[in-house]
Amino acid sequence: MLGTGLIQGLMETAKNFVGSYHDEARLVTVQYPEEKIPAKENSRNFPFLVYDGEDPQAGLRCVACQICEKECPPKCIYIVKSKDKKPDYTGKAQLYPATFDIDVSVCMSCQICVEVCPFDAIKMDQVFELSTSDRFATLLLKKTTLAKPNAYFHQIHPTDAAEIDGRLAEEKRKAEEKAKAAAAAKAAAAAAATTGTDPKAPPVGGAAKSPTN
Amino acid sequence: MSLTSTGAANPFGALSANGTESVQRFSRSPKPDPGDLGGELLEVSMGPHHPSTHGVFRMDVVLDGETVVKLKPVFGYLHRNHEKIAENTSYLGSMPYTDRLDYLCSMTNNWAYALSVEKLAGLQVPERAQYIRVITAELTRLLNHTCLIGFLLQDMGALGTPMMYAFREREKILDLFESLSGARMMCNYMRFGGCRCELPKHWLEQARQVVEDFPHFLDEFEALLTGNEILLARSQGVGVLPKDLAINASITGPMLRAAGVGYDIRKVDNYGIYERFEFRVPIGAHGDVFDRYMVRVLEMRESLGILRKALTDIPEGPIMDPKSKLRGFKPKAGEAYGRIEGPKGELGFYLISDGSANPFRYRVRPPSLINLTVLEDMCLGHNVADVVIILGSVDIVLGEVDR
Amino acid sequence: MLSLDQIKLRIEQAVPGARVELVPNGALADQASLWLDAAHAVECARFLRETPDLSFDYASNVTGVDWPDTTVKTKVKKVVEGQETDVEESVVKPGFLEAVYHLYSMTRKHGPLVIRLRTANRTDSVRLPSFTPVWRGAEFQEREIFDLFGIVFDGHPDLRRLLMWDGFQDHPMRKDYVEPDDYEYEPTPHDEVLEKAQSRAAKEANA
Amino acid sequence: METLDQIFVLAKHWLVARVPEPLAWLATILLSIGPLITVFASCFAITTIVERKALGRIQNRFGPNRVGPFGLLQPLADGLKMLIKEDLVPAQADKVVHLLAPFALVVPAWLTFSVLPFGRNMTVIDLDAGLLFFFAVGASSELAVFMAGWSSRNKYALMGAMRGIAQMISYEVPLVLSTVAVVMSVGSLSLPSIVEAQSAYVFGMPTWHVFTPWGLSGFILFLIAGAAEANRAPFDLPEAESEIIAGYLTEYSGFKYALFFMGEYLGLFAITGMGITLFLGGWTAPVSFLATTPSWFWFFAKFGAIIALFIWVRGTVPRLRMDQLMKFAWKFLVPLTLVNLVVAAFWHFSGTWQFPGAIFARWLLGAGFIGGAYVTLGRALHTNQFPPRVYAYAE
Repeated sequence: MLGTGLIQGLMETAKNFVGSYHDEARLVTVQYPEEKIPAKENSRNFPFLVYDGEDPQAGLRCVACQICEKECPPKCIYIVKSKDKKPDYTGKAQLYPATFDIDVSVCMSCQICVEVCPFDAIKMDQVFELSTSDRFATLLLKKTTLAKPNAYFHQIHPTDAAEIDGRLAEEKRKAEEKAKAAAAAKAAAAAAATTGTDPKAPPVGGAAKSPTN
Repeated sequence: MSLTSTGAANPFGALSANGTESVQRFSRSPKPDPGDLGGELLEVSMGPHHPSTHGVFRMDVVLDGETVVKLKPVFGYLHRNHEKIAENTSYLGSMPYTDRLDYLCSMTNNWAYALSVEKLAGLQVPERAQYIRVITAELTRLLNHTCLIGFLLQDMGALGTPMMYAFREREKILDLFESLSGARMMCNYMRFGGCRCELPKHWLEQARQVVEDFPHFLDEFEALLTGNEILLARSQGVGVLPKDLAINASITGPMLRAAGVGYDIRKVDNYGIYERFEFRVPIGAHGDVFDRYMVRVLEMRESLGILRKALTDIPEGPIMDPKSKLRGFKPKAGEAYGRIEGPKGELGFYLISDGSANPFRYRVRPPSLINLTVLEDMCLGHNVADVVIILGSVDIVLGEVDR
Repeated sequence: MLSLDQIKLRIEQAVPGARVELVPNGALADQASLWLDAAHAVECARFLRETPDLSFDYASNVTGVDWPDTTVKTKVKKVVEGQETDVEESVVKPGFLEAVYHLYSMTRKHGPLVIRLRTANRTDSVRLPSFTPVWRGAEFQEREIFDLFGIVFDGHPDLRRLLMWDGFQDHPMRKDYVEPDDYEYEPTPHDEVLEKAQSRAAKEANA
Repeated sequence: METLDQIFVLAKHWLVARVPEPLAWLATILLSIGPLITVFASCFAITTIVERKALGRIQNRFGPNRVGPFGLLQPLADGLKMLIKEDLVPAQADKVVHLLAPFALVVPAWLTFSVLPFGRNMTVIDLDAGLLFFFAVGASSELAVFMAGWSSRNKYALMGAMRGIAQMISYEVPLVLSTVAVVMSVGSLSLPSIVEAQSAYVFGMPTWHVFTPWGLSGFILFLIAGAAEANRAPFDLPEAESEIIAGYLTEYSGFKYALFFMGEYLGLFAITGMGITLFLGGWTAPVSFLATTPSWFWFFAKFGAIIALFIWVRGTVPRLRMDQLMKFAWKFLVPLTLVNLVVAAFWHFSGTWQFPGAIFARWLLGAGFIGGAYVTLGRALHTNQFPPRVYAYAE
């Protein structure tokens, strides 16, 4: 009969109206600035650079290999290599980025830079409150603002961070063993050959990283 | 070059067929016939900023009173030449861009692209990844169809209530996507030869919970809508699409099935592992807006069956083809066309490789755009109010229409 | 579905004078394609659609492809100053525009059959017959190809630009398309974009 | 209790008595108009916030809750915003008509309130032909709608205006016809006397018109036609935002827009007030033992309940199409109101029946007649056109 469907619909909305007062599933709004949904572990938004140790710039894992710059689909990363080198976590002398800019007004948070990075140096952040009144200056993130400590990485992506730390520690141990062995060999051979590592050789970290990450 | 048929000189260029005739053709003859009150035709440009064109879509409509006499869709307001961008970036680099085609259904877009590249490069997808793909694709279908019905009712003037209910449920699925891929809408989850990352802990239980709750929501949704006399009156017999025209005009997806053609690429191509699931393909008999609505509702119920089975059967194992490479991916020269049954229709990617790191030609077969081919045929003789809901029932996303 | 060779044979039998060539596919053998000559293409298409055991009633996808002119270097034996030497000769192989149709059958549920049509060159002879009268699904896609590649489809009922605006001149999907320097540069240009932005700034300063 | 009931009347008399004799007429006028405008303007403000909050709750969200405690100051903020917004007038618009249209809508809307009895002795002007005045003045809002749509020089506005005119004129017919039954029964066009006719109690229960078969159906028909007359969902076609942007309001902004908005709500209030007066016993209490409570309280309680009903419906239903709207008016509502007139006449003349169970027989016959007409007309309108559908599955 005409009208039954309408009454059924009215009952449905009445159910939701009443439900909104006692049923959480029927009042889904999150009152944003006061309450926030905790970010999911996998959430990603804009990249940042991980550094180890105390000094944000000296501890950067980035070796300015520029892979992310090349692979970035919207080309929002800009890297200038340094002229000199500094030792990385395994003690190997590596280049570092003299300039590392990310234009977050261009970045689309696709995570491809993270996936292609062989050094676990760039990771996805979870920040989203980046609105500014200035289109230009404040949306260009420089190396200084991008650098965030490993502890922060642990805080936002604990599983990933633990796995990567383990892997890096293992690599470091191997590198140290190798260095020791090399030192021993060197001592044994008493040869005058230099055993400095070749900066151009592929980094150990790259091979260990699975492409699926 | 004699490419003069663009009709640039014509102020009503968008309405003219060949750049010569203008809208004058549709005005009444100067000699009034006895029954004619001599009214004028009204040309209205609906869109690109109109509340119900689902984005920046525009229709040039010629109206006789409120009856549509002619309707020409005008595209391109969101055109960014996605295909050109893809030809200038690596195969992997296009993956996040595919999210932005049909931005409601990034998972199926990912899958269609990954499927084409896998065909091109001969990659095999491991079992577990296949299951994950099916699960995410069917969840995408659920969220697309709920949203569409919400938008359709919004177009019908239901003041957002069905849409809010739809969004309430969609949120649960988006939460699943976020905990899986890191992003709610721009998932960028699939990779050539598998999926990007392993399922997080407890993800399957959460997904099962969502799938268990969903039929309850659908029942409520149908109680609110399916019997509603106003909805029936508004949608039945409106925007009828005949079967033959639907096939000839390459209509795909729920719109085709509502017209009575039982063609579902999941059944026809059996891509992925769909042959392992038992599901039925609902078809309509009238091809009108109501059939399109009901076919979508029924399709969601079938998807739930697929999801239940997939979520129980999913095996352990690797999720990437060991042969696949993230960097330096260069498939051999050749071409491949891969297609899937997206929520909106056949979503295909046609790739031509010349052996380099970038595709030589990258083509998206956009179901939203092609389904609009018959928009004028469906709208002629109907009201302005019907145009809006017919457009709503086609289910377009402008990111995909204009690419 | 019949094999491509069989289909080719059938077309040649059904449409007298039609020239059909098989184009192999390096990556995916079962998606090789048939190249139809433009003069008989519509007849062939009708045949493909209307023959009951083929009944390709569904033109899924229409793609434009731009094959630019290629320079092929060949070594030719030539007699130069009475001596026979190998001379490298570069021959410009004219490029062409191509429309690729992926056909399926909804009634018989088979496919895809890939059909290619090629223009003679990329500049003045860019006309192809339109398949829109046969499959309406090609309507917007052919318009898009006309818009982005510049293939003129004869027999298309409503051939206008689809995505670009009516006054637009060039065809953006062609390989040699040069984008106009008229967009607002991102706030932090670098590399190529920086150069472009600087040159434009200089131009604007001069003007 | 008596004082509380008459407190506003007494207050007015007290104040008028304090005014020098030559100005007493002015004071009387101001003291009638002032409170009317204040009360219904605040009703407008309260309704907007309540409506938004209720719709929010229906849609599983909070609704406005940021301005003031529980968002209650939202109407104030909205009003301020409207006031300070730029007033845009299209360059091609007919500027005078464009300016006049909102006033042409609001002023008649206010006028309609002058004949409504809000409580015992609380009618601003007790016209003998109050009902006639109400509809005569109310009908002039159609002119305002057309002025707005025509002067805007906007195609959507024009379409909205055309829709508005067609709809309002069509729905005026069932609206007035449904009230004729009341006039037939009471025998007066004066609204206070219509209320008086319903103020008796039988066994402690009220004798409102809604408790008769013709009154119940008449009330429902009145509400439906009234919703259409006031452009409420599901009949809000003249400003259907998903189809024609905002209809005749498209080219209005700032305070003119707010005026239109207010005019719409005032129209709704007037219809609601009229429905209460005609069918729900006006200001009379629903049970006899509450008869001593203030009459104006009951008026506004019923008023709130009907408004809530309108909000509920608005949150649920989609919108009709223009032709369906017309069909609904002419092929469904008008015949039903005519049948209703017959039933009212039957009810009136069968009032003399004296046999035991006569009341049941009268109810049965009356309700059966109107119910039969409802089912028949409803079928013709809806079911016959499209039979229920069954969906098949491809193999």
